[in-house]
Amino acid sequence: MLDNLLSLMIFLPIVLGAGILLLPVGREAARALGLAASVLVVLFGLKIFLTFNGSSGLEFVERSPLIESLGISYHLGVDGISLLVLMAAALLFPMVYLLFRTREKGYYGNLLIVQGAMIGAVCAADLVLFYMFWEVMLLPVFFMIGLYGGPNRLKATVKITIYTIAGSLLMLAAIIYLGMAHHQATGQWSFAMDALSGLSLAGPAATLAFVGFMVAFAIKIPLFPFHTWLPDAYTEAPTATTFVLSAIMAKIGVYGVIRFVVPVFDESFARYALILACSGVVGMMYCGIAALVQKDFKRMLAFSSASHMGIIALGIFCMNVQALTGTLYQIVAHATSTGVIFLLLGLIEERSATRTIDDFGGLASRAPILAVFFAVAMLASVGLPGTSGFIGEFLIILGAIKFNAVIGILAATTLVIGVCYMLWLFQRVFFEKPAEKTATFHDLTAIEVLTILPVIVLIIVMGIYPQPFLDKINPAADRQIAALAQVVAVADSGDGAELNNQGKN
Amino acid sequence: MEGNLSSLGFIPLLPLAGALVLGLMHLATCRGRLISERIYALVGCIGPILSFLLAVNVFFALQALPAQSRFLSHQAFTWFSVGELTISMGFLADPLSVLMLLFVTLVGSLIHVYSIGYMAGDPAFGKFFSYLNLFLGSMLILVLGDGPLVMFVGWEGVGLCSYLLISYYSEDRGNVVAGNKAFIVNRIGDFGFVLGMSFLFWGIGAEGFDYLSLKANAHLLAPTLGITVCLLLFVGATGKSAQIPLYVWLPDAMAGPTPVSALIHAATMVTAGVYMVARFSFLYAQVEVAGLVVAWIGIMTALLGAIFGMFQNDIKKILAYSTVSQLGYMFAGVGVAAYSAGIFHVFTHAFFKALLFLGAGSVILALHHRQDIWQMGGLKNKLPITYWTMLIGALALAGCPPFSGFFSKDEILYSALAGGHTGIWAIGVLVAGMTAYYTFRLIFVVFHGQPRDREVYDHAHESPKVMTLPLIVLAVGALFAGFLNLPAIFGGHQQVSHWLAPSLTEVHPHGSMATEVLAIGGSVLAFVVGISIAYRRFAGGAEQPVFTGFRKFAYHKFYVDELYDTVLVRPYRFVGQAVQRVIEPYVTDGPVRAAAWLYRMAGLAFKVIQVGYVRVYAIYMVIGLSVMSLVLSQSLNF
Amino acid sequence: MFDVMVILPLAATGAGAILIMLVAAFETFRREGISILGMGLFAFAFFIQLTVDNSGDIYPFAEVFNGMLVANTFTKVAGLIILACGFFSALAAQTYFTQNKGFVLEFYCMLLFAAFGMLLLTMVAELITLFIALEIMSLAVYTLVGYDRHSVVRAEAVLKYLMLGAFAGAFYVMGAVLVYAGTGSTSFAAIGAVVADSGYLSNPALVGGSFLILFAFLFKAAAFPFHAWVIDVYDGAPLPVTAFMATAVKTSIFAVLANFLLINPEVHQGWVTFLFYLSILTMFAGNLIAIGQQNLKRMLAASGIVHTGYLLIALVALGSERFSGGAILFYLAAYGVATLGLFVALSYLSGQDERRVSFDDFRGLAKVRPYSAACIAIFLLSMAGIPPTAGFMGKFYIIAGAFQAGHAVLAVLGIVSSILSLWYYLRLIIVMYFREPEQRFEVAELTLAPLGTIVLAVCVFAISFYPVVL
Amino acid sequence: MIEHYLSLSVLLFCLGVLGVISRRNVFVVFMSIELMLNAANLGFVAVARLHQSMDGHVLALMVMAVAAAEAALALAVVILLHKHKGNLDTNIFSLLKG
Repeated sequence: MLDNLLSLMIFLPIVLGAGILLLPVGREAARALGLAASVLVVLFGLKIFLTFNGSSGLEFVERSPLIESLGISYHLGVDGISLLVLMAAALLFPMVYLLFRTREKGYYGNLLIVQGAMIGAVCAADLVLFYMFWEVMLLPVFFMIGLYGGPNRLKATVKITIYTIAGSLLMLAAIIYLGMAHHQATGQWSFAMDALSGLSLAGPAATLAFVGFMVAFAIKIPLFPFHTWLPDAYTEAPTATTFVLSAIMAKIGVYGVIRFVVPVFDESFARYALILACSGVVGMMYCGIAALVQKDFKRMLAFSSASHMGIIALGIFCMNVQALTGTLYQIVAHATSTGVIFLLLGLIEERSATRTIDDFGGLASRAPILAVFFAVAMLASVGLPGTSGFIGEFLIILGAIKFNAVIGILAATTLVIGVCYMLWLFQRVFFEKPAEKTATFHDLTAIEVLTILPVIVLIIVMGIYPQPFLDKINPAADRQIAALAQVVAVADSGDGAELNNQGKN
Repeated sequence: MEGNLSSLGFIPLLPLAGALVLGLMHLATCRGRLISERIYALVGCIGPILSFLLAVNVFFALQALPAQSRFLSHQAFTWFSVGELTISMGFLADPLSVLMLLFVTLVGSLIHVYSIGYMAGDPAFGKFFSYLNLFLGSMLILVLGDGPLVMFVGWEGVGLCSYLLISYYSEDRGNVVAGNKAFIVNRIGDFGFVLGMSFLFWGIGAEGFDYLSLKANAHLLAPTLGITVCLLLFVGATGKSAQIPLYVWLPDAMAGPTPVSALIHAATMVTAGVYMVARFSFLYAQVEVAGLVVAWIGIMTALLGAIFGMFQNDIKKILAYSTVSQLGYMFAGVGVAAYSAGIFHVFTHAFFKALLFLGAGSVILALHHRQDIWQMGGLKNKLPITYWTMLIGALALAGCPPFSGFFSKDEILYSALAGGHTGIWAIGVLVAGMTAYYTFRLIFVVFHGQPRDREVYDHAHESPKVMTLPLIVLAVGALFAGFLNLPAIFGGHQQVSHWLAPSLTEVHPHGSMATEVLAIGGSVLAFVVGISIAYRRFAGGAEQPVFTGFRKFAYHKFYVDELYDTVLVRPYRFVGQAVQRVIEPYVTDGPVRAAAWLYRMAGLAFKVIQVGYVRVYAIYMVIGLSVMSLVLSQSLNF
Repeated sequence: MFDVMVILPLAATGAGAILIMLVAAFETFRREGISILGMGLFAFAFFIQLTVDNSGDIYPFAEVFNGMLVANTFTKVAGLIILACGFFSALAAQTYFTQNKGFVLEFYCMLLFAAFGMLLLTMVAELITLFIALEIMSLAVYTLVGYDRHSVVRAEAVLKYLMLGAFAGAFYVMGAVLVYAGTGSTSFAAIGAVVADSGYLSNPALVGGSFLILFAFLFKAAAFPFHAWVIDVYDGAPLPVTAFMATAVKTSIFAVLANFLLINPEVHQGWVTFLFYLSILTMFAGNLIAIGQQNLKRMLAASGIVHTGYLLIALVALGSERFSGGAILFYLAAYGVATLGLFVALSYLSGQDERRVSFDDFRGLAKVRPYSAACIAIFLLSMAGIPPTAGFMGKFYIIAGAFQAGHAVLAVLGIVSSILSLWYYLRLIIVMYFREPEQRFEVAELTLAPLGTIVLAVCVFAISFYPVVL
Repeated sequence: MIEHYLSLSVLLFCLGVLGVISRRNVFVVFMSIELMLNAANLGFVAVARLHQSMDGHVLALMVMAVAAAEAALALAVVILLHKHKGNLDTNIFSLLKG
């Protein structure tokens, strides 16, 4: 049974979720089922993480043809690039079921489906399969926002759905184009990554296909200026959905770029890397500045998350191993910190029935444990050394400086920008005089503490002893950079070279 | 040539463990205070004291080695390694770090003890000690780190603790704002630090990113890149050590409890910048330009701090500005490549400034948290120990021979003069005079003359042993620390300089006897002048003066804070508002909305065309048909 | 013997139609009985069609019929789709008339006649047979639309359909004349031969004639700018009939269209450019009409236009060598399943006299009838082309075909139009799920439609991975 | 020679088209359609003569038959409409629109 572990991780939640949605199940039962399934997935995930040795390419491979005539196959596998994303998608979910215990059954059912679909998207090694999971993972989000969201949920849900599906349909066109290109090259349709990465694409069509992919991922990440769906969606969505969107789904966008765009479109990628990097940096600053002035707790965190995604995405476009590793690492680091932040926010919202920052105050004295947890997550998200956030951010900045000094310097401003809005938020919510809305605020219960504590510990551990994680992802990152090498050489002769030259003369 | 010493790892680890334990104890019991202060105090003080003992042990271990090979290091584990970059969580004990280590742990332990008295009865007693331990641990990582990146861990850690401790009384908005200010300004500095490190890495870091390897490869660094790196690192230093233009956070940082001000914002953390520059002496020695920038910014800061210090009324603010000013001295020292002098001043300054702050704390406690010097007066009979110890501290600060401050400061000024930086020397002497002036203004106003507020005076009482004891120890330090580096002219051997030599790249300026005399004479003269003016003005118990003109201007710190607010903070907020109100909806999201709107409108148009008259539909068909046939005949041309 | 097997489905439907006509004469049969009979006949014909395995082209009774019929895999699958559509339309009708007036026993007879015409249409290989088949189908459908004498709306619908249909039919005949004039024959084979040796574009009469014929087909398939009728007629017709028109008619028309265009590759080449632009116009016109609609039937009619556009893309991309029509037929099947599913669901949800047919009538359906809502959502997602539904694969094949034929532009525009179409498909889902219910959605009990809906919902996924050769 | 027949038939056909799009009386419209069909028939027989084959004549008969069937339905519709509105103006039958 455990020999096709990935399928199990994908379809156990999906089937269970569909069952919960279709059959008459009580909410308690639904929650119990969801918790059980997610815990199982965690166990499988840990098994994969421990038995994974990053030396070779894909591991835990499953492959069986789906549609021969088009060469579409059910092809799963994990490698260093997908491993940590997979972990993020696998490990964090039980928290939701433990923290939010009184939701409708649809809430839990959709959560299960979205988890399964996201794991599928991460493991898929066939583009069409990937696309299927990619689309499927949006639907539960659509329903969750629409059913359980805030007052303006309709607008938000329409916007996110049409925005993202529009992007992914363009990607579909690009995917089919790739299959066709393979058909032209070899007389054989195929959508398998290993087959497609061998293609040498050129010409405007290839560039357009590249754009198609990039748009889809840029919307999902989101990269500036495709982020405009994000604030509404994050703000209106129920906590769990915001958690899913920010902690994992956005990362899958980043993952998609690394996994599919870089190997297939290496030339186009190298050519436009600078522009993309700029959009990453600009997005980081833009959203960081916008975050400062938000009145709504959740909206501010939404912008902050978008800001971090900008810097994370930047890591891909720098095309050197430090930045890439930084990104892959930051994917998990940010998933944990942001995840915890949004979940805590959900708890705070439940307790105080408000999200307006000015209604808060003095939570630190009312709920010290909550405050400490939030503080740790916050420090991780502003990249304080000793927390997981620092490693990735530093590596990305380091790589960015090698790639292009100006970009690097701009990227480093995240150190300041992030801390500005975060501290101000922390001041207004947790410090100062207690407000009347928070007068009866009570601290985390034992279960809540025990639920969140592991992640908090993980944040610290990943900051102090990251090497085990890095060892898993380094080989893959090295391989990819090596594959990019000659293209990078072309790009470097353009921009990123001042430093090295200075180093020589 | 370098040995291994695993005990190094424990020096920072002990306080950190203490912090963790205290923090958990506090969190576990914060609802009802089940644990007595004694236990907290005990747990809180074990860590620092043990680290101190370990430090002493390390010192002797190091001394046993021959002078040139005094390097003990300990690689705990590989922190992270990506591509060319390999960072190990390693600690390095060399003369420089051990010197820092000794006084940091010593002063730190003393202040822990002092805090037992000062914080007695505080609702969050445990939290305070947890923070204090955390700070000490981070500071020790900063000092012991064997490379820039490990140093950066401590660097940011102490920044965090400073934030936490400044906003310790978080109910009061002002404190929190001060904390934010400190953290953010420090972050601006760290921005420079990180960039500096990155550039340095891409320059010469590939072969190893710890001090020893960097020192070995320093000569490979391209000049332009070298300057960039040095200046960027110095940006970090200005942030942490409150130099122009980033000094603004330090005076506000006095919002924290007084022991914090003594430990973090006087003795240890704020000197980290100096330590860092000294650490990178091998770089700064290469590019004089960078050194000069450092020196001039330092001396200017010294001047500015002194000016501000002369017109403050809050006892802690005065000391804060004197700290800024003294830090300026240190940078002037390291800037003119007199690294040992700078570090020596750090060393002595730690004693007398910590002493002064703790004294001030004891005064404040005695007066039930009054800090305005114009409410005090004639306290020397009421608080004798505090008075005498603070007097020693003041003399040291003012640079009165043979107190410690005199030697260290004189060393710096002498190096400046000998190095040919006459301007720096002149300003330095001037500042020395001003220092003497404001220090004794403080002493005279607070302790001499008649009490200005009678009933405050009556309730005043000397602090408990646990607080006065550290004062005495520090006073001894402030008194004799100077003799550790007695220059030849007084028949000394400059032990400290020689001790530090292996880890610093400096050339000792060989000025003539005359220069040396001139230097000493200058500073002594300045001291005398300054103190005499202060005596004439305040010894007789003057009343609070009304500041006008320049004094008012200086009292308001040249309105620098207001300036920053209008030039930086408000515009930043404004941009944020603009993004939120205008750019987001109309520029970035505009196209999307426009497209949606267009789509709907087009839909309406088609509703109109769908008239419902069958005849019209027939006409559509015919029109379509004829258009198509027209195109057809065109394309097929028959 | 084999030829008999080939035309047996045809015979079965025809005979069944007449049978029903006869039994309808007697009052012994009630509605239920007739409807079961009708469905049974469709199922019967379906299974015969299924059992026939015909590879390559077969001209049944070539000497008798003078080779005017041809059967092959393509016609077989097309026939299957048509018969399935007929079956589910009949099922929908069974339910529909439990809560709607104006049932006549001949309804199923007409349904079968129409199916008969369609099956014939898929198989014809000769112009005039084509015309007859076309008219058999059309007349039957006209009647289906307008048999309810008491409703003015139906009358108007049938007026529009009949008038414009006859109008287009006349064009067809004229086209036939010209082709006949140009080639001297009306059988596809002969015309193909003529084109083969004397060329196509050099023959004005042939070109003009085939142009008019094409026009007639495009009218039936509701391509822009000949789409105007379809919305009003679908709106005016009874739900089951609309379902039948939307699916079966489209299937048969595209089948014959493909056959006609493949008389000879040259003919297809001659019209590629035309179909290229038409498909683009059709897709976008359809979308723009659809977003304005409040009435579900009209919206579905408009979306039908969009799907016509996609199918035209497939026609443009027809690989004339080794033609299997796989993409077209798969798409038609996928589209048919989803559309029928929706109409079957509507046939019981719409309640008495089609009370509930506008978007707002379905507010909060999910809260009251979760399963119906779920099925409808599935059908809509399939139409929108969200994986892993059949609609997605259908679009996939069409886009892939377009790319393969070198029409990247068409492929991308097809994608764009499916982005636009999300708008109105999602709208219904949002209305059903995210709004609060205002009514109880009471429906007639003990009907087959709910079952049929679920069956179709399953089919949406079941057929999605059915292997198709491009 | 054949051209004349064909052009006549096309001419009649166009007249029919004009009738359809210009007249609003349902009755007349259907008559115009009949005219179009007959124009086609003329073409058929002419072409049959040209090609010396019987097909054309057969086709013409077929078309007539179909036309008759259509006409029957058309008349039914005409009556239906007249029953509803008492008027045969196509424009009054525009409930379905938009």
